[in-house]
Amino acid sequence: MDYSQFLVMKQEIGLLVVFLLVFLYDTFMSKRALNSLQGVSIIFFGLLTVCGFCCACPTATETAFAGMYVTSPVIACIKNILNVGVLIVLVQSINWNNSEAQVVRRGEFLELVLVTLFGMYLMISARHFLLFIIGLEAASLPLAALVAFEKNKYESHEAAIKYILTAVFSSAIFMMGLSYVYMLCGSLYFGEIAAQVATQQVSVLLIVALAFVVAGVGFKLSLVPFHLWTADVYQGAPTSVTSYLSVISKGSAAFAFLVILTQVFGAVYSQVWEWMLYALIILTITVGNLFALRQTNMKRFLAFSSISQAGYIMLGIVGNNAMGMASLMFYILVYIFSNLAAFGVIQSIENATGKLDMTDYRGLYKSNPKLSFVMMLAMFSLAGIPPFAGFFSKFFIFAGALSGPTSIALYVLVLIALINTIISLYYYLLVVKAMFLSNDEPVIPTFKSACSERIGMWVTVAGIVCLGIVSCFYNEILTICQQYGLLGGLA
Amino acid sequence: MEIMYTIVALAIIIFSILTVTTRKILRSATYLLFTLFAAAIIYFMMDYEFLGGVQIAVYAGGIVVLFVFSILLTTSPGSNSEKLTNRRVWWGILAAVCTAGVTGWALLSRCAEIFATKPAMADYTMQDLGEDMLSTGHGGYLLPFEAISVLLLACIIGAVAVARKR
Amino acid sequence: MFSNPLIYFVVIPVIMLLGIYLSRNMAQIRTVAVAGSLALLGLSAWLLVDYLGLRAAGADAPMLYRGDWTWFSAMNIKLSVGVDGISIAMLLLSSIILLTGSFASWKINPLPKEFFLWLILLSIGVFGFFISIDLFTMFMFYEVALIPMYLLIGIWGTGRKEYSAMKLTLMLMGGSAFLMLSLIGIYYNAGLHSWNLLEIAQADSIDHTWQMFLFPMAFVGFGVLGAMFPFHTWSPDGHACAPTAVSMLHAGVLMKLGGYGCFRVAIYLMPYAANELAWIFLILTGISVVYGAFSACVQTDLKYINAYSSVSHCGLVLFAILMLNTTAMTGAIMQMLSHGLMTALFFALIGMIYGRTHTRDIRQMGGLMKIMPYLAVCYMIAGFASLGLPGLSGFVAEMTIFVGSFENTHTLNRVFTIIACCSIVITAVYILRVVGKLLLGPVYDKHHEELTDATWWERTSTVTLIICVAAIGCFPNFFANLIRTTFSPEIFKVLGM
Amino acid sequence: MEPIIPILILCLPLLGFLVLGLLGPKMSHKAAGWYGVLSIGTVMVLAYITAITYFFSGAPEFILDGTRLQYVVFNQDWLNFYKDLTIRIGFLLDPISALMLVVITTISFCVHLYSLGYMEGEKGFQRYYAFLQLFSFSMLGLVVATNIFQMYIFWELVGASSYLLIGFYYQRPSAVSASKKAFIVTRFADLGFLIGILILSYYTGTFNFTDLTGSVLANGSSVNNLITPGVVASLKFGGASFMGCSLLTWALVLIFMGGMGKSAMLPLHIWLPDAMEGPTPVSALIHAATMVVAGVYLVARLFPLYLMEEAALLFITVVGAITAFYAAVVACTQVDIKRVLAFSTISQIAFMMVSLGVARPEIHEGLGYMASMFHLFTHAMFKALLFLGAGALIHAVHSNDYTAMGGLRKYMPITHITFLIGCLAIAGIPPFSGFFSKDEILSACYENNFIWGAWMSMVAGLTAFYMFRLYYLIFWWDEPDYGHHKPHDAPWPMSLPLIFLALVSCVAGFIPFGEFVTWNGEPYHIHINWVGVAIPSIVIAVLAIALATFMYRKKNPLPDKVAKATGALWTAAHHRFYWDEIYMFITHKIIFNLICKPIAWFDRHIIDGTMDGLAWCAQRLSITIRPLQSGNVQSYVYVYLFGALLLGGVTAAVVLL
Amino acid sequence: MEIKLLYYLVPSLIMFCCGLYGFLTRKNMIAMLISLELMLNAVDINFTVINRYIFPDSKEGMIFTLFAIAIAAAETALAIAIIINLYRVTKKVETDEASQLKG
Repeated sequence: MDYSQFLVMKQEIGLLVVFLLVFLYDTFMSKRALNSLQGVSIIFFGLLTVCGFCCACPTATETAFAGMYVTSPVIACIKNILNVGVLIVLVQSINWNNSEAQVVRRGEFLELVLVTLFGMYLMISARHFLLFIIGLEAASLPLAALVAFEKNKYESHEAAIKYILTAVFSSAIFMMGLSYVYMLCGSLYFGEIAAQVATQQVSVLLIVALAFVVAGVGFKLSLVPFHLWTADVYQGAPTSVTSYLSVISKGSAAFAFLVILTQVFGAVYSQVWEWMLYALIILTITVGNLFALRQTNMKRFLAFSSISQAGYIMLGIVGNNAMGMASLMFYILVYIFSNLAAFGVIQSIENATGKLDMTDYRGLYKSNPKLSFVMMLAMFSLAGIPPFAGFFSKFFIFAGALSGPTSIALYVLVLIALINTIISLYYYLLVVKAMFLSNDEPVIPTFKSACSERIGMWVTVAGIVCLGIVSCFYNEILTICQQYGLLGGLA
Repeated sequence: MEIMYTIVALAIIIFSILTVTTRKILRSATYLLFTLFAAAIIYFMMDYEFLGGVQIAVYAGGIVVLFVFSILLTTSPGSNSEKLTNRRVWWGILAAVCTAGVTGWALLSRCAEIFATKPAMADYTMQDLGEDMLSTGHGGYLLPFEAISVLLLACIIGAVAVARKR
Repeated sequence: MFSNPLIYFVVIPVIMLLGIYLSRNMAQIRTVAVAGSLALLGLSAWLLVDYLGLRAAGADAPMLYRGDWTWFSAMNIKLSVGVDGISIAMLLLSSIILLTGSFASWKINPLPKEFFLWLILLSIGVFGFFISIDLFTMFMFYEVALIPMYLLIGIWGTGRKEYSAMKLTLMLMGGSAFLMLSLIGIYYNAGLHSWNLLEIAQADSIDHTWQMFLFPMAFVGFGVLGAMFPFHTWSPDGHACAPTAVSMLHAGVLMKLGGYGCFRVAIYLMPYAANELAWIFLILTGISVVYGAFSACVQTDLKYINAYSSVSHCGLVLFAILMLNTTAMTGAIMQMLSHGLMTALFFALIGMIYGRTHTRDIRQMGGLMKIMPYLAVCYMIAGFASLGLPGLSGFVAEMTIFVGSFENTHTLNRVFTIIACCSIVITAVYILRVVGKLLLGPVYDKHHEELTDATWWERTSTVTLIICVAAIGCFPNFFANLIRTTFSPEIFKVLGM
Repeated sequence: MEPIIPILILCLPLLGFLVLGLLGPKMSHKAAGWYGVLSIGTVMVLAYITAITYFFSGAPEFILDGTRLQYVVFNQDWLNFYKDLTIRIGFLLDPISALMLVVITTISFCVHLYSLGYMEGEKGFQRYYAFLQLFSFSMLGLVVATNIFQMYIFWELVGASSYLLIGFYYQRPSAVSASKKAFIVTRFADLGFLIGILILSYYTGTFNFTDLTGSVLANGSSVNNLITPGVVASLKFGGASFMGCSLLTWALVLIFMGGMGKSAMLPLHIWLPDAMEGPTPVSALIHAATMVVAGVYLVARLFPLYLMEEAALLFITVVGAITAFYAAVVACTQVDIKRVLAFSTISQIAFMMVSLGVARPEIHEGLGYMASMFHLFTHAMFKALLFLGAGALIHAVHSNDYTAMGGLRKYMPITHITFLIGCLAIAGIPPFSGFFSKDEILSACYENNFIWGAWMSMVAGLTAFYMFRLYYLIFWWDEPDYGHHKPHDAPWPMSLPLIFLALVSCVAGFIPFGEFVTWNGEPYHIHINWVGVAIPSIVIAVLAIALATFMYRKKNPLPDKVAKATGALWTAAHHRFYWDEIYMFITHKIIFNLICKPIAWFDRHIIDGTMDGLAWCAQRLSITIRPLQSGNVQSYVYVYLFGALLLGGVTAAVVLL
Repeated sequence: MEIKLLYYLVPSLIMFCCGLYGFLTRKNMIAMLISLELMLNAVDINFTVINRYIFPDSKEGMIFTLFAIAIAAAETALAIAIIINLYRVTKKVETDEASQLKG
C-alpha cells in the first residue's frame, strides 16, 4: 500500500487539482467573481502547462501501481502537447462562453474539458486495459455532454445522440474484443499480454480480438470505416467543442493507438496489424478526402479533412519505431496548431455573424484580410505547404513511415497517401479560393474579433510558422523518443 | 448444477431475444431485467457473489429503473412501436449472424481454452476484494478505483449540464 | 552563417518581403522590389565573377561556397548550400527575370502589395532551391516556389484563372508527391544518414533495384514541372491565365527547376537507373519536343502558343539531360538559360500587347509593327531567339544539344535526336505564323491605331532581357565553359563517361 | 597577313547594321543611305585588297610551288562542344572565298548605291539599309567560314536577313507570306544541312574545312592537297551504312539538301519566285547574285569530300539538270519580269550545280569545278545587272508585268543597252562573259557524259530564248499608253551601277579564271573547245534568239497561237508545274490539318481530358459514396460493424489460410 | 455433463448478438440503449466466466466486470439525459428522425 506512488502521476494530479479548483470556484464563488472564472481557469491551466514543461516532467521512464501506470519523457511530452492545445482551445472559447446562451454553462464547459483531458492522460499513460477503458470513457462520455451544449440548436442534440450511441457501441465492441484478449492472455496488463502474444501462435481469436480493439480505438480516432459519426458530430457540436474533439481527442487517441498496437501487440506487427493498418490508412485518407471534396459547411468540411489527417497520423505507427513515434507526435503537435487556427477563424466568424458556409466566405479577404490570412495559413499548413509547419510534419510522417525495413508495399502505401495529398490540397485550396479569388462582394461584413480570439489566432499562427522552421521542436521530440521510448521496445 | 445452468442459459437466450423483438418498449425493459437477473445468477454460479449482488443492485435496481422512467417520460404507455420493415430485420439478422459467425469461428480456434472445465478456486472474500481495490501492487486496483470516481463525477456534471433547462 | 554569400539569396528576398509589407504606396513597393532585385542581380553577378576567380585559382571542389548548418539534427537534415557553375547560371537567370518581372508588373492592379509579396515568396523558393544541396531543403524550397502560383494566377490572372490555377497547382503538387517519396527513398536506401546531394552521389550506394524504382519517380516528379509529355497540360492553361510577371517567372525560372532537378537529383544520384531507364523518358521528352511544337502551330492565343513552345523547348532540356553526356547536358543548361530569358521576354511582350489591345487572339490583331514598332521589334527578336537564329541564345543551346545528343550512339537516341532536330523547322513555322499575323500585314483593327508604344519601364524590362539573350548568343563559350567545368568527373563515373 | 583587314571586313557591316538599326530612326534618309554606301564601299575596298593580296602577292602563305593554299587569317573559338569539336569564328582565305569576297562586296556596293535612288522616300529607308548591312555581314561571314558550323551560323543569318528583306514591305500580305515561305522552306533544307553536319562531324571529329577537305594550312607542316588516309578512314565511317548508302553519302546528300534549299533547287525552289516580293535591289543582291549561290559555294567548299562519294555527285548532277530544264521552261511562260529573272536564276544556278556534279579530276582536272565558280562569278555580275535593270524598269513604269511595258528602248536608252548586254551575256554570245563560263560548263558536261552535255546545251538554248523573249517584250513589242509621265532613265545612283556591271559583264569573260580558282589550288589553263562545244552552243543560242526575235519583236498573235497550240504544257508551265499547289496541299491539308490539328485536339481532349477526367472521377466517386453518410446512426453502426468484422475476418483469412 | 467454458460463452455471444440486432434495428433510442446494455452484459459475462474457468487464481476479469458495470451505469445515465434533452426539443426519440446531419 504505497500511496506515494501517486506522486509519479504529477501531471494527472496537477490536472485534477486544477479541475477541483475550477469546480470549487464555479460552485462557491459569487456571481461577480464568476465573470473571471475563465481567466482564472486559464491561468491555472496555464500554470499546469508550464509546470508540465519544467518541474512535472519525468527524467526517465517511471512506472507506478505495478506497471499499471507509466510515465516517461515521451509520455510527458505528448501530454504537454495536448496541454498546449487545450490551452489554445480554452482561450479561443472565451468569447463563445461569454455569450448569453452559454454563460450559465461555462463552468461546466471548463470542468468537462479538464476531465476529458484527464481521461486522455489516462489513455496515454495506462498500461492496463481497465485503466485504459476508464480513460477512454472519461475522454468520451463527458464529451457527449459537451457536444450537446448548444441548447437552442437542434443539431447539437442530434450530434450528441449520435456520438454517445456510437461511442457506447464502440466501447462494447472494444470490450468484447478485450474479453477475448483476456481469454488468450489471462491478464490485462499490457506487458503481460505482450509477453503472451509473443509466445503464442497467432490465432484467429487474437486477430478478431485485435480487430475489435482496433475498431474501438479507431472510433475515437475516426478511422474509416469507424468514422461515420465524425462529420455529423463535428458539424452539430459547438465550434469550441468541435475543435477540441478534432485535435485533442484525436491526438490522444492516436498516441494511445500507437501504444496499444506497439506495446501490446508489437509481436504480431508484421503478421497482423501492419496489414490492417495499411487498409485502414488507405481507406481513411481516401474516403476522408473524397467526402471532404464536396462539403460546403466549414465545420463538416474540416471534419472530413480531420478524418484524412487521421490517416496520415496513422502512418507514424506503420514505422513501428521511435522515428515513427516522434513523427506522429510532431504531426499531432502541428495538426493541433493548424486545425485550431482554422477553427479559431471559423469560431470568430460564427460568433460575429453566425455564418458557417463556405460560400459565405467568398470575398472574405476584402472585408477581413487578417482572418482570411490566418485561414489561408491554416489551410496551407494542413495541406502540407512549406514553409509552414504542416509541410514538415507531413514530410517527417512519411519519412517515419518509411524508416522501418524497406518494402515495396510500404512505398506503395506512402505513394497512395501522397497522391491523396493532392486531393486534399484541392479542397483546402477551395477555401482559399473562396476567400481570395472570388470577385463577389463579401457576404461577411468587416468586424473586429474578440481579443481572446485574436490571441488564439496569433498563437496558432506563430505555431504554424515556427514549429517547422524552428527545428528544435522536432529535434527535441525525436531525441526524447529515441532516448526513452515507451515502456520497453520502441527505443 | 446442470439443470440450473440449462435454465439460466435458456433464460438468457430467450429473454435476450424477447428484449430486442418485443414491440412494447416497456416490456423490452422488463425482459432486460430478467436477462440481467439471469446474468447475476451466472455470477453466483461462478462463485462471485459480490459481483452478482452488484449486478442486481446496480443494473436491475439502478439502470433498469432509469430506463423505465425515461420510457415513461418519452412514450405514451402501452403504445406499440411500429412494425419493423423486413429489410431492416433481415439486415439486422445478417449483422448479428455475421458477428456470431466470425466470433464463433474465432472462439473455435482455441479448443484448449473453450473446453476447459471449471477448476477449483480459493475462497475470495469481501475483505480480499476490498484489499485488492485499495492495493497498489500487482493485482491492486486503487488507481482505477480513483479514476472511475472522477469519471462518475464527470458524468454527473455532464448529465447536469445537459439536463439543465437553459 | 551570414558570412556565406549564398545565404543572402534568401535573406534579401526576406528583407524585401518585410519592406513590401511595410510599404505604404505603390512607389515604395516598386522601390523595394526593384532595389531588392537589383541587389540580387548584383549578388549573382558578383558571385559569378568571384566563382570564376576561385576556379581559376584552382578551387576544384565540386561545389564552392559550401556551408552546412544543421537544421533537424536528429534526421541529419541540414541547410546545406553550395553552388557550381550551373547553379550560378540559374541564380543569374532568376535574378534577371525577377528584376524584369518587377518592371513588367509596374502597374499591377489590384492589390499590388500582395502581388509583390507572393511574387517574392515565389522567388525565395526559387533562389533557395538553386543554392541548396540538401535534398530536404531543396524539396522544401521547391514546394515554396509552387504554391504562390495558385494565388498569383487566381487573383491577378485572366480568363479561366481559377480553373487554371487549380490545375497548375494540383498537377505540380502531384509531381512533387512522387518527388517526395523518391527523396525519402533515396535517403533511406543510400544508407548514409545524410540528405546531402554530394555525399550521396559520391557514395553511390543506392541499391540498383531501388534505383530502378526511385529514378522514374524522381524524374517524373521534376518532369512535371519541366512540362514533360504527358504531364504538360498545366502549362498552356496556367501560363495563359497568369499575369505577366508570373508567366515570366514561372516559364522563365520555375520550369527550369524541373530540368535542374532532373539533372541534380534524378540523374546525379541514380546514374545506374538513369542509364537503364533513359529510353523511356527519351521517348516521352522526344515526343514533348515535337508535340509541343506541332500544337503551337494551330493555337490562336498568344500565350498558348508560347506555352506550347515552352513545352517543346523544355522538352528539349529534359531530352538533352537524358543523353547522359557532358555536351548534351551543357546544352540542356544553356537551353534552360536561353529559354528562361526568351520566354520571359515573350511573356513580357505578350503582357504588354495584351495590356494595350485587350486581346491575345492573333486573329484579332495585325500590323502591330506599324502601331507599336518597339514592342513589335522586340517580339520579333524574341521570335528569332526562339526559332534559333544564330547570335541569339536559342541557337547555341539547341546546337549544343543536338551535337551532344548525336554523340550518343544508341540507335534510339539517334532517331530521337533527328526527330528533335525537326523541331527547328516547326518552331520556325509557328513563330513566323505569329509574327506574320500579329506584327506584319495591314492593321487589323482600326481601334488599335491609337495605341501607344512601350513605356520606359517596359523598355527597361525588355531591353535587359534582349541584352541577355544576345549576350548568350554571341559569347556562348563563356557560359558553356562555366557550365561544363561543373560536370566534375564523379558525375559521370558510373555512366562510364 | 594581318587580321585587321579581315576583321574590318566582317565588322564594318555588322557595325553598320547596329548603327542603322538602333540609331536609324533618328537619322535622316540621306545620312543613313550614305552611311550604308560608305560602309560597304570601305568593305569593298578592303575585300579587293584582301583578294588582290591573296591572288597576286605571291606570299608563301598563299601560294607555294604554284599551288594556292588555304590560309586561316584568324580563328577564334566561339563554342566548344567536346574534344576538338569547336565552333570557331574565323576567316579562311582561299581561291573561292577570295572570289566570293569580291563578288559579294561588289554587288553589295552596287546595290547600296542603286538603292539610294530606288528606295528614295520609302518609309523604313534606314531599316532597309540596316538589313542590307546585316545581309552583307552574314554573307561575308558565310564565305570566309573556316568550319562548317560557322558556315551554318551565317547560313542561318543570311536566311534571316533574306526574310527581313523580302518582308520589307511588311504591310503587304503577299510580302509577308513570301518572306515566311522563303524562311520556312530554307529552314527545312537547313534541317538536312544540320543533320548532315551532325553525322559528318561526329564521325570525323571536326568541323574544320581544312581538316575535312584535306587541304593544309599555310603554316602547317605538310603540303599535301590529298586527303590523308586517316581522314579517309574516318570519313568512310568504318563502313557504317544506313538504308544501303554509306553514312558519308547520307551526310553529303543531307548537307547538299541545305544547298538545295538556299540555291532553290527542285523541289525546294518554290520560295525563290515568291521572294521577288522584296524590293528589286534586294532581289539583285540576295536572290540573284549572292545568297542563292551559297548552295553552290557549299558544295564547292566540300568538294574533295563529295569526290569521295560518286553517288552524292551524281545526285547533285541529276537534281541540277532537272532543275535547270524545269526553270528554263517555266521562265518561258512567266509574265512578271522579276519572276522570269528568278526562274532564270534558278536555272543558272542549276548550271553551276551540274558543273560541280560532273567535275571529276581524273577526267578533266577539275574543269567542272572551275567552270562552276567562273559561272558563279559572271552570273553574279550579269544577273545583278539584269535585276537592277528590271528594277529601273519597274521604277519607271510602277509595274512588274511586261504587259505594262513595251517599246521602252526609246525612253530608257541606258537601261536598254545595259539590259541587252545582260541578255547577251546570259545567252552565251561571245565576247560577253556568260559565253566563256557557260562554255566551260558545257565542256565539262560533255567530257563527263554526252547526255549531260546535250541536255545542258538544250537548256542553254532555252535560256537564250526566254531572255530575248523578255527583252523584246520589254523594249520592243507594242507600246502601251504610258499617260503623261513617260518612263525615263533612272537617276545616276541607279544608272551608275548598271553601267559598271555592264562593263564587267563585257570583259569578265577574258579573265584567266583557271589561274586563280581551281579545286585543288593548282592553276588550270582554260582552253576553249571551239569545235566541239563553243560553236554548236553559239549556233543554238543564235537560233534561239532568232526565234525569239521572230516571235516577239513586234506585236503579233504568234505567241498566243503557240500558247494555244501547246495547251496544257503552256498552262502547266505558266503555273510553274503546280509546285506551289502541291506544297500548299502538303503543308495545309496534310501537316496542318492532319497532324497539327489532331495533335492539338488530342492534347485538349485526351491528355487534358485525362487530367480533368481524374478530377471528375474523384468528384463522381465522392458523390457515389455519399449514401454512406446517410445521417442515420444505425447505418453508421452497420458500416462500423461490418468494417470491424471484415478487418478481423479478412486478416484472419489471409494470415492463417 | 460437465459444464464447459463454451457453454457459457455461447449464450453470452447470443446475448451480444441479440443486443447487436436490437441496436441495429430498433427505432426507439431507448430501445437501442437497452440493446446496448445487453451487449455490455454479454461482455461482462464473458469476462467473468473466462476468469473463473481459465484463470481462477487472478481476479482481473471479475474486477473488470465490476468496473464495467459502473461504466455502463454512467453511460446509460448520460445517454438517457441526452435522449431526454432531444425529446424536449423534438418530442421524438426515433433515430430516423434524428438524421438531419448527413452528406
